[in-house]
Amino acid sequence: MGSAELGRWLRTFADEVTDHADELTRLDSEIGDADHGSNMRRGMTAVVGKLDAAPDAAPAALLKSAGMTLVSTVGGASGPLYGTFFLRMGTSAGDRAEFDGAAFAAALRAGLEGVLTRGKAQLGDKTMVDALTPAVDALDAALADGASLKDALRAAATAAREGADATVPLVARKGRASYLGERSAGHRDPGATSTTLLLEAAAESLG
Amino acid sequence: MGSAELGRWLRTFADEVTDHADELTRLDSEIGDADHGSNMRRGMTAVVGKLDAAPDAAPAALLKSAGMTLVSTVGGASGPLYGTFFLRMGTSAGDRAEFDGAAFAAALRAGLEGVLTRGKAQLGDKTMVDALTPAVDALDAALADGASLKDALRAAATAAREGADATVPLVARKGRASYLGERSAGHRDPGATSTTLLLEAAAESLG
Amino acid sequence: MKKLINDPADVVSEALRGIELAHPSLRVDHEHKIIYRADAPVQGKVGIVSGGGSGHEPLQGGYVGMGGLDAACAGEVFTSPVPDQMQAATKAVDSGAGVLHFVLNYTGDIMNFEMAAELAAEDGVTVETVIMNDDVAVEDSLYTAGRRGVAGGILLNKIAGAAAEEGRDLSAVAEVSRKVIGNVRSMGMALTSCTVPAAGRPTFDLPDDQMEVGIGVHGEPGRRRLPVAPAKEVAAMLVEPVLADLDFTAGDGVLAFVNGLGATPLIELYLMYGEVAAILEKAGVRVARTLVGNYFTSLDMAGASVSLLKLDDELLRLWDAPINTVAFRWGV
Amino acid sequence: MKKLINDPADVVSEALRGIELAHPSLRVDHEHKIIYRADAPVQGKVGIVSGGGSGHEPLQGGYVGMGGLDAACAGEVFTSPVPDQMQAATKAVDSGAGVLHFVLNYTGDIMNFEMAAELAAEDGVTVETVIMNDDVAVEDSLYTAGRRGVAGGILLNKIAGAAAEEGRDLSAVAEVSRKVIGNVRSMGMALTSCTVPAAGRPTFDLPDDQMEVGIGVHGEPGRRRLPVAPAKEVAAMLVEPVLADLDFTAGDGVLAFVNGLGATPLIELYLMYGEVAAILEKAGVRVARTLVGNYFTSLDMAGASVSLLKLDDELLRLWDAPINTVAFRWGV
Ligand SMILES: Nc1ncnc2c1ncn2[C@@H]1O[C@H](COP(=O)(O)OP(=O)(O)O)[C@@H](O)[C@H]1O
Ligand SMILES: Nc1ncnc2c1ncn2[C@@H]1O[C@H](COP(=O)(O)OP(=O)(O)O)[C@@H](O)[C@H]1O
Ligand SMILES: [Mg+2]
Ligand SMILES: [Mg+2]
Ligand SMILES: [Mg+2]
Ligand SMILES: [Mg+2]
Repeated sequence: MGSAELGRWLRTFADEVTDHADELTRLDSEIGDADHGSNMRRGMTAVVGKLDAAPDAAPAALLKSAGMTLVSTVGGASGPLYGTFFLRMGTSAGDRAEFDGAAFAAALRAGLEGVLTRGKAQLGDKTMVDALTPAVDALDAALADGASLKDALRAAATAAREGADATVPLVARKGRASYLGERSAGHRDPGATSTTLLLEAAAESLG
Repeated sequence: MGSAELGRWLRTFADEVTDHADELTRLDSEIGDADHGSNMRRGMTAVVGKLDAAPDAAPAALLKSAGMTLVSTVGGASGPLYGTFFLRMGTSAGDRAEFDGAAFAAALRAGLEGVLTRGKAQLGDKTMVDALTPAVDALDAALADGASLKDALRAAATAAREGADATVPLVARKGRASYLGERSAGHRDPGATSTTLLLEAAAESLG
Repeated sequence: MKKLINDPADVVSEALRGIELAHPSLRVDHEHKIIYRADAPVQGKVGIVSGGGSGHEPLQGGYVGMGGLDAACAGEVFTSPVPDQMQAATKAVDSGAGVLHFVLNYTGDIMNFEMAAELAAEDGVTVETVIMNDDVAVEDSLYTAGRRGVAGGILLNKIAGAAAEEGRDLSAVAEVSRKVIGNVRSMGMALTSCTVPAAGRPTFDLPDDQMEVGIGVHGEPGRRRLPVAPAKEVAAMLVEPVLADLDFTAGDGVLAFVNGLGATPLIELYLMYGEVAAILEKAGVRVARTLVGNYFTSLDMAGASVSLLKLDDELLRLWDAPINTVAFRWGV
Repeated sequence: MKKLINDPADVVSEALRGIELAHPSLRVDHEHKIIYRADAPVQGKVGIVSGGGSGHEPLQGGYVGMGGLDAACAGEVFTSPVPDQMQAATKAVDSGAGVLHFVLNYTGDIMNFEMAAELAAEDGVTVETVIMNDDVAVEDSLYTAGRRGVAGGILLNKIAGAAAEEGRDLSAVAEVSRKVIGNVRSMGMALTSCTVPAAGRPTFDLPDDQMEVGIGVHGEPGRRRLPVAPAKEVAAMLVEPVLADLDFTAGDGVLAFVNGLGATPLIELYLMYGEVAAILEKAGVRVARTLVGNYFTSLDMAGASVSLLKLDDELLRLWDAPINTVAFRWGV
């Protein structure tokens, strides 16, 4: 895959975020401050604007510009986190014009590492990490089993959704939800939910 | 009648005002500022306290102290108006220890005059004057027809209630309700309603 | 009703206790519910006494102090104070130069201050009374109670307070006060009702898609009930009747005052001011001074009012003069 | 949702327009949503940059000016500003003496300021960062995001601003800032939720007989939901955990701060202060300074918070030093 596919991925993610903005905000109002949906919509709308402006950027440039745009337009916790995620993907893309499955998986893993360094969250803290980590692991495993990129991405999306579902019973230890202590249990984490949309968008538009 | 009966009248009025405080406040919330009930209750409770303190004051002293107490504890429009009403009644009582019907009617009329001078309202302005004026007129008329004081006071109370009822369609020209302009029509005037209680208390406890 | 109170009957007296504890520069007479500047009476200075129902934050007491009022009489919530209070305050702040009474034009306030002035006269104090009636929502007429006094009263406190501080005599302070009253106009609207503690429930019910325009400051319903509109349109509904009532283009510009009614966040008031400023610019009205905030509220009502004060050199200088009160403080 | 706004997406930028028009002493960078004191950068003075989500009135901008902040970055409502904003502000207020970043302890604010500091370093500006975390409602722990920064940040603005105005160097201003952070504790409660304009409905539903105790300032639900109680009891619920967390009896007394969350009338805040003062007196805590009002709100939330700052000679002197901002003004 190349810039065209990556662009399609980001556009699909932007559509998904817009369609689910109210749901994401509602989830955030239960254990946060009711803005995750509007934050992500604002950011991804800006990303799409950048894509339109520079249609034939190379993969690295495209991903970095998406990351910078999210950092510059979202704010909150999700801005730096999603921003760092795409910035690190861009760095890992190097100067290649085309990705094979392994390269794409490596880029996703680099993004995950970025999120972990920036946010210092661990698996089980009830954050987007709980969706992203199993997704990246599932992608690697499926590819290792020789699955097609399409199937591997489907597996990753499923793992992300399962990871997001698994945040419901958790007590948050990072982010705004952590202030609720025990009261944060019983609610789905908004960021893990938007991360699921990201992986589903990948499964839909890549490979 | 003497101080004992006048005291009974004021105590009955105090009870009536307390029982109807919420209704008076509700009426005032429709075309005023939602305090007529609490204003009158506060004032009449203080008046009863004064009665307990000075049980055997002469009629003039008793009425004047009621007036002063209302002036000093009620505030708003109703404080000076009801206060002036009783102050003037006291003045008209002079040094008599006993009232006959005519003397009581004269005192009520003096009170009405006081309200008119203080408030400068005219009949039909949608104020307590619309209940007090017909009541005093009815009392005079009934006594002139040779009715007993009891019956005459009943006639006055009926006239007061009819006068208060008649305020419903009126557009207020005085008091807070006047700010509503046309919107003040269709609501019963709170002060006219409390004045009806005053006259009903008289019919119940005097003569 | 949800409020941070104890017994609704004690709201005013308990708030006065807090004010006294919070502000050493103020003295409180709890028996009469009067807030004094600690150094009253100020020798040779005309005393200024205001008063009104409580529930209008920052309470009358917010304008008591150097360059402001000498005393503020606090009535029950939304109920004018009683004559005894104004009589006591008048006597206490009189240094011999006489006392000016500031009254907002409501029947109750007028009558209670009237009786107080009669009593003060018996005490041998010279009293002059000025009546604020700046609310253009109410049609004026000989046969009605006339226009209400609303947020314009705040501007009067500041400007007349400065004039008194300058050492002007009673009639001179009364004169500049009347100039302010002649030059100020206001109009307000509400998105929600307020809830009087003693009443326990909202004074009026307002559907989620409706607002009251031409509102009073005591939860009296407004002149008209209209569908909720964007701030841009609401600003026009408030500014246009004000501009229609007095020519503000002449003179040395205006003081533009966007006042919050209590529950409306400052972020909305500043947004409203942006709209108001745009309308004034179009209308050729020059803004020389601005005031934005909750300076004359109606308990927990959501909404705003706009006041314009036509300025001249004298009013501008008196507005800028030092003041040291809870609500206004500058130059010291 | 009933608000005096136009398009919910424009609330912050339109409010900034109103602020700029209303306050000539402030300069607004609309592209970056930054409020500057007009004379920034002040030669030789350490620059102070704060920032946070909007919706906390009097907005960050209320504390910008002489003796306060040099710049405030306004994020979207309840969303921390982005690094570009802090980078631009940091560059603009640096006169060579370096810049101090004030951050409230929220994951988003921390990460965005962190990135901004990285960018500022590349611009060659020396940046120090201090993090306010005064909310005792949140248990602190290595494994969590730690305590929230709430109303204590207002006291930090004032005191560190005075220290910078005195000409102290970056590390000295950072040091006194850390002293303030070490000496201040806060606790809040809410009677109602707030409504984020972009969300359009209350962040949480709270029955008429319930309140949230240990509330955040962004409409995050509190630690516990309890039946509504009289002010006397509510005051105890807020003051006791604060007193339990730090010894306030020692030292030169405290600054007692009763803060309103937006929709609670001042009359209730003063009533609350009366209750707070009574509890402190019983606890043997001497109140040296008092602050009562809406100084760090959560949009239209009804409720209050109590903050105590332990004072010493230095903090007392810096608190009393002149300041000229929209929210605080004295000595000038
Ligand atoms: N330290 C962290 N590490 C990883 N993800 C985090 C962290 N803190 C918060 N998040 C994610 O960010 C989401 C909230 O994003 P958002 O609501 O946009 O920001 P904010 O909490 O500042 O309002 C949470 O649902 C969580 O998934
Ligand atoms: N000028 C007036 N003359 C006679 N009665 C008046 C006048 N103004 C108001 N009232 C009476 O006072 C009543 C309102 O009393 P109240 O609510 O206690 O005072 P306020 O209006 O100051 O809150 C009105 O219902 C009306 O009957
Ligand atoms: Mg959020
Ligand atoms: Mg009334
Ligand atoms: Mg009243
Ligand atoms: Mg947020």
